[in-house]
Amino acid sequence: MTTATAGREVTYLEAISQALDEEMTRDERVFLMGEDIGPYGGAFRITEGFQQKYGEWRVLDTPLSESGFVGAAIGAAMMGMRPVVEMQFADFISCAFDQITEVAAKNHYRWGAPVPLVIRAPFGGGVHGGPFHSECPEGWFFHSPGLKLVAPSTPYDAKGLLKAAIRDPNPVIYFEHKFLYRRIKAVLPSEDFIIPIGKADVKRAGSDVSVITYGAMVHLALEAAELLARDGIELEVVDLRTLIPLDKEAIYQSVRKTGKAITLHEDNKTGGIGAEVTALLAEECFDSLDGPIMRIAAPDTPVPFSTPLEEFFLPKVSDIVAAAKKLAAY
Amino acid sequence: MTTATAGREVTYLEAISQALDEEMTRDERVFLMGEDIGPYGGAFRITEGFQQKYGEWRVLDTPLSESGFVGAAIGAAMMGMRPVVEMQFADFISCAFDQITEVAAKNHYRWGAPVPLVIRAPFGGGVHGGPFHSECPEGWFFHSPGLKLVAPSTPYDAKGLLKAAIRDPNPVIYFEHKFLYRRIKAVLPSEDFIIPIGKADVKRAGSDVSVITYGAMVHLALEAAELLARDGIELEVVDLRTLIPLDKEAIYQSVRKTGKAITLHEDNKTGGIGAEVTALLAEECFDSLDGPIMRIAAPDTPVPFSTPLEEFFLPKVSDIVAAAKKLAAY
Amino acid sequence: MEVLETWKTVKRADLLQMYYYLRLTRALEDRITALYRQGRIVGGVYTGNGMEAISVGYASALERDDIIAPFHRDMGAFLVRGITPGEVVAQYLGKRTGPTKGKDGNVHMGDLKRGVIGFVSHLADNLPVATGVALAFRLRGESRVVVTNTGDGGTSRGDFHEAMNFAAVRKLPVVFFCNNNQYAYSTPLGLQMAVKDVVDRAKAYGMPGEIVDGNDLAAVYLAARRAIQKARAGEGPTFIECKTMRMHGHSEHDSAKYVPRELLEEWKKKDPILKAEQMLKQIGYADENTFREVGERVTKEVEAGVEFAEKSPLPEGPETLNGVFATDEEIKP
Amino acid sequence: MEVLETWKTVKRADLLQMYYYLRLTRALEDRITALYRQGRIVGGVYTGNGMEAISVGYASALERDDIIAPFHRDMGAFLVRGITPGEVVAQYLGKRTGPTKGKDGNVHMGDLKRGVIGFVSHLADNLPVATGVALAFRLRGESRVVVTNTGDGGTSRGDFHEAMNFAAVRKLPVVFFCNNNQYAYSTPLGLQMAVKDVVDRAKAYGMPGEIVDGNDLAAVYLAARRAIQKARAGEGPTFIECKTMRMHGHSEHDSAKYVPRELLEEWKKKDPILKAEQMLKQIGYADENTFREVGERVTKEVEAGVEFAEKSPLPEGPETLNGVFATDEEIKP
Ligand SMILES: Cc1ncc(C[n+]2csc(CCOP(=O)(O)OP(=O)(O)O)c2C)c(N)n1
Ligand SMILES: Cc1ncc(C[n+]2csc(CCOP(=O)(O)OP(=O)(O)O)c2C)c(N)n1
Ligand SMILES: [Mg+2]
Ligand SMILES: [Mg+2]
Repeated sequence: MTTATAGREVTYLEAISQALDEEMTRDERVFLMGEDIGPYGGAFRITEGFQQKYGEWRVLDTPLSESGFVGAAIGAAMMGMRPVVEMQFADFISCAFDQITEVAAKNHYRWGAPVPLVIRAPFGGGVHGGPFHSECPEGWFFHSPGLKLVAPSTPYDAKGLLKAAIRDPNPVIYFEHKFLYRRIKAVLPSEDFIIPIGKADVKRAGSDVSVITYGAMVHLALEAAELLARDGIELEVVDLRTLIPLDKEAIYQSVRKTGKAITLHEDNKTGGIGAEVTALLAEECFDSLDGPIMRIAAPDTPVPFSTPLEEFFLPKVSDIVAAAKKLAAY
Repeated sequence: MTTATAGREVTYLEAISQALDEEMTRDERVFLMGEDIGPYGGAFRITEGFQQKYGEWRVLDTPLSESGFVGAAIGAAMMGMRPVVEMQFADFISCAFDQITEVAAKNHYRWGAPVPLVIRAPFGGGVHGGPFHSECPEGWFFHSPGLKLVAPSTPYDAKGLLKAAIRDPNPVIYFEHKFLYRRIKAVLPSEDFIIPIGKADVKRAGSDVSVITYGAMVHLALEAAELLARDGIELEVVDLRTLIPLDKEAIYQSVRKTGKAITLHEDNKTGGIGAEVTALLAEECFDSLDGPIMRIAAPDTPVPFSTPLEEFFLPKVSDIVAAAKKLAAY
Repeated sequence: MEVLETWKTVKRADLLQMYYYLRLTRALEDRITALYRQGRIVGGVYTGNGMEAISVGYASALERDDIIAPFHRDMGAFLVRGITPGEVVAQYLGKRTGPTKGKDGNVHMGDLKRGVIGFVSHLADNLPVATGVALAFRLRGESRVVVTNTGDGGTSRGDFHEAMNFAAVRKLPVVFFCNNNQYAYSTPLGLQMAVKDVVDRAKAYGMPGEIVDGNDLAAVYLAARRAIQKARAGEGPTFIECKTMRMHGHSEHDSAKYVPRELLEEWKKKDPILKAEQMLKQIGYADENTFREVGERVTKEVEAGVEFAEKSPLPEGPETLNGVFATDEEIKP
Repeated sequence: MEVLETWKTVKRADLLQMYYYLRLTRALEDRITALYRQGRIVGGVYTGNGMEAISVGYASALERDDIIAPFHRDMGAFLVRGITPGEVVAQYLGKRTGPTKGKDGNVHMGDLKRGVIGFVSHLADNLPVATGVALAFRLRGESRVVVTNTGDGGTSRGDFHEAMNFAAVRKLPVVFFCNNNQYAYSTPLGLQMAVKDVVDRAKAYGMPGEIVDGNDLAAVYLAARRAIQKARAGEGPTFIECKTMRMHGHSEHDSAKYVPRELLEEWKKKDPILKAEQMLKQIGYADENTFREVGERVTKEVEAGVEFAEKSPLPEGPETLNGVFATDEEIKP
């Protein structure tokens, strides 16, 4: 278990662990459920040591039954608890789809009972996981009114958004990117903080082209920005952080400034979040647009396993550079 | 059971029934599975009389288990059968979500075994069904590579698309709109015909504004077109018919002509198919656009039950008229 | 124990109160059916006609603090928990005064203040939810219990399995009722499962199971009481199969031709209200006068409910947009 | 029957062939593990070390036309069905010559021509699929059978329930194996289910169930044969629980500290290969020479497989886009 230690760099993974630990200490309604999160500490070791600290019931190993334990978390949430459920991999969330979309998402709307539930979904590719250990399921839930979705890109956002998600009175799916777990580090504030749900963050300001993205792709966009800067093209990198509710104003503001927009995600292109962002811009910022809105995303296939295939599948820095250059020249 | 009778008008519902009957007669690999489709003939009576004609096994009543019977249909399809599965209401497809997206959709891509499966999903609102009997689940599956999706608006399309779906070597979700079942009639050809999957249809040609839509909303668009024509605005109504794979060329062709586009669907707005169509246009037809692309869709809520709420929720003719007038004046 | 002897073990006042709820449930659902026939109901109507003893029985066995997660033929449980006939009819008419303010219809009602988890159409979805309610009690060390119900058909769903298994593994304070009315819509039990008794399902989970006559109010009530007591004592979940019969169609638009008429005739004789009246008379707790009085009382209450509902306002269109998300103010820390 | 007696009821040639597959499975997985340790495998490695008798046993009991839907510790079944070590290693290396052409990894292999349904990570998802395979046989009046396998953990999922129930109701020609290796990843059986034996699950479906020693090749094979014969004769499905132990970690990166060392020591003595050798010697079907020869043969085959795989080309990037949809030509009418 990682406790907040000012000054030391922590990984994205440790930031998640810290958030869980601090929230469990702060609020005894918070408890964890999932497969192998107890003595084992979870497939990614995020809850390592938690069961010793909080006991067998607050760090609850479940049978292998995603629908059952998400349903149980919903019931506990309705009773005023604050369950945080771990999917071993985000991919398995499909097994709990019905409980999430039909029960959790619609409950408050239908009869007014809040469902303060967090589902942690370790998602994304680049880890040689193949079709069933690399998925980006956010597109499905993006189209399910009643859910909130967040997808942090840095340790700071990871910690702050998880705390906000746990404190939110609604079901929140927390998409944590597996590729970032041990690759991204930062020094975090030692005091308690949250990142408000619904607020995007400009990770790099720029005047020429806006890239609207989230998750691991933020880092790709930042890399591309470095390269483009050498050619005098200033990329603005808008990290959505929250996918639902979208921070529309932040998107509009950026594109009104640059007049050029690229959406970027690792999820499949068709019906992805990039489509929605593009549609919002085409509706609301039409008069500010100085070029087509370009979408960079994975192609419409499952995530392939073999290295050359997965490399082909995932968006690349060069894709962003090419699109930005094309737009800058428009 | 309705057999093809030249000259007589048949409903949208009868057209579906005819397609099933003819395909079962034509190809003995075709069989039906679902809840209460046997002696009872299905909740909407589409398979009435089928079990007498085809026997208990080819018109198979299943236990109440959507995941189980969709999975079974997948297995049978892999063995060369042509199962057609009925969801009693499209809403319950959430219970089979995992089998559809993880097994059926990815199977051929992963290891090459085709899954020629049709899932019939009676969907849509306007029938006082409330949050669990009115859903439009197409948005979820629109973002699941490996599936084909069709959504006919007329008896002719309903029959032709169902036959095409049954003959397709891939999993196809067939969205049949409950509101149209007994409200829309037409005389159908007496000979065998199909509507190819992947082809949109211009249901009304017009020069001023394109409405891109599908399902029950096609009829709303046609109504709006009548009204607008009186004011000299010529609406082009593009009926997508197939949602995946989208007939992009048909969409582009229409909008290149009119320069103005409205997307229209009954599904929730955020992350809906309208977003994708808009994004495609913003990418590919930017230079032809003479105004913002407007989306008309249901708000981001579950489908409410009470009449005034459902009326508020569903897109209205007046919404289309207003949007078209605004665009025409742009 | 002989039926009459069983009845004698229940207090008179409790029996009379449950009898009242049986009658209220029947009267209310009959009235709603009549409104449906007149085209005055929004959406479909699914009744628990002939099965009223089950939901009245289990709901009556609970304490005020306990929770129910009923299913679509459990009108009696809603009423016992204090949802009024007026609210119910308002719900069926889509009025703002119904428990869902018009957002949802018919038995899809819930109200946390009265300990009722709202029913979800997707059958068996509420069973995992009920285990979570029980888990919350366990986590907080509260001696509360949750009772849920499912149909025979609903037990075929995966969520039934996952809920039963989890409850058993963690010995949670939840009681699973199963309303075995021999059909799931048109599907007879034999096409739903290959076991004779639904209670056999419980064996897969190492969960104690029991069969009771679902048309015998006292039997249901006592079985519920035992199981609830056990659950409250930390001894884990129980599965209770109530043998009964769906006397109406699946919904009021279903003529249920697929049900043999003789079967219905046979079960008509076992009507739970009839049975209750016989027993109450035999013990000497009530007579025809009581029954008539109760009948008049429930008719009046139902009529008052209809009047309340009809006078109630419909919601207004823009209310559609309310309530997708909960606000912080709704949950006190 | 005493173990030795059981072994004697199986033909010598069959036993020796199965013994060969036991060894081939072990050697291949050991080699893959070694490659993994060298960082040469793409993705994770999950082995069936210590459980080889199960998948070799059931796969050997099938006819050529039958189908298997194996799970993630069933390497033996893939090999018995004719997937070669070369193809397997190619699969683990993401090569184009693997059964999935690099689209998927490790045991996620399928090949209809050799009667193997591809494994899906989502546990138990393939059980409903297997019932559908059986349904196709039933619909066409073919006397074919499908065998599928799940772990103890996998039986907790709803899809297990829905598949078992459907197979039982329709008496489908499917045999459900369950590889009870006492853990699901780190989760011990007692946190997975409240029954002592997984076979108790079958009671919920009215399905006959049986427990066999999963480390006893002949026992598994014979149980499979009986159940397959029954299924082929139209007498419906069977559930077979194989008691065994996962001797490696969940995957090769898991040190499995949560498993008591004594348990592993105890089960090491029951190693299925050791046991097979003891029996083969006792009956006089084989001696140390045979074992050495088989050992040399499988080593050679595995090495040839590794060589084949290493020489095989990787797929090229744009192949990513192939195969999302099937074409008409792939299915003959
Ligand atoms: C998951 C799901 N599938 C299908 C339906 C449609 N449906 C509503 S009630 C019903 C039959 C229910 O049977 P049972 O569980 O026995 O309860 P009963 O109505 O007989 O009391 C069906 C199939 C549903 N509500 N949910
Ligand atoms: C639906 C689902 N949830 C979680 C996982 C992650 N997972 C992979 S194997 C495993 C344990 C499986 O245990 P068991 O079924 O007993 O098989 P074993 O590995 O022990 O042979 C888990 C939890 C998964 N593959 N599928
Ligand atoms: Mg029933
Ligand atoms: Mg196991």
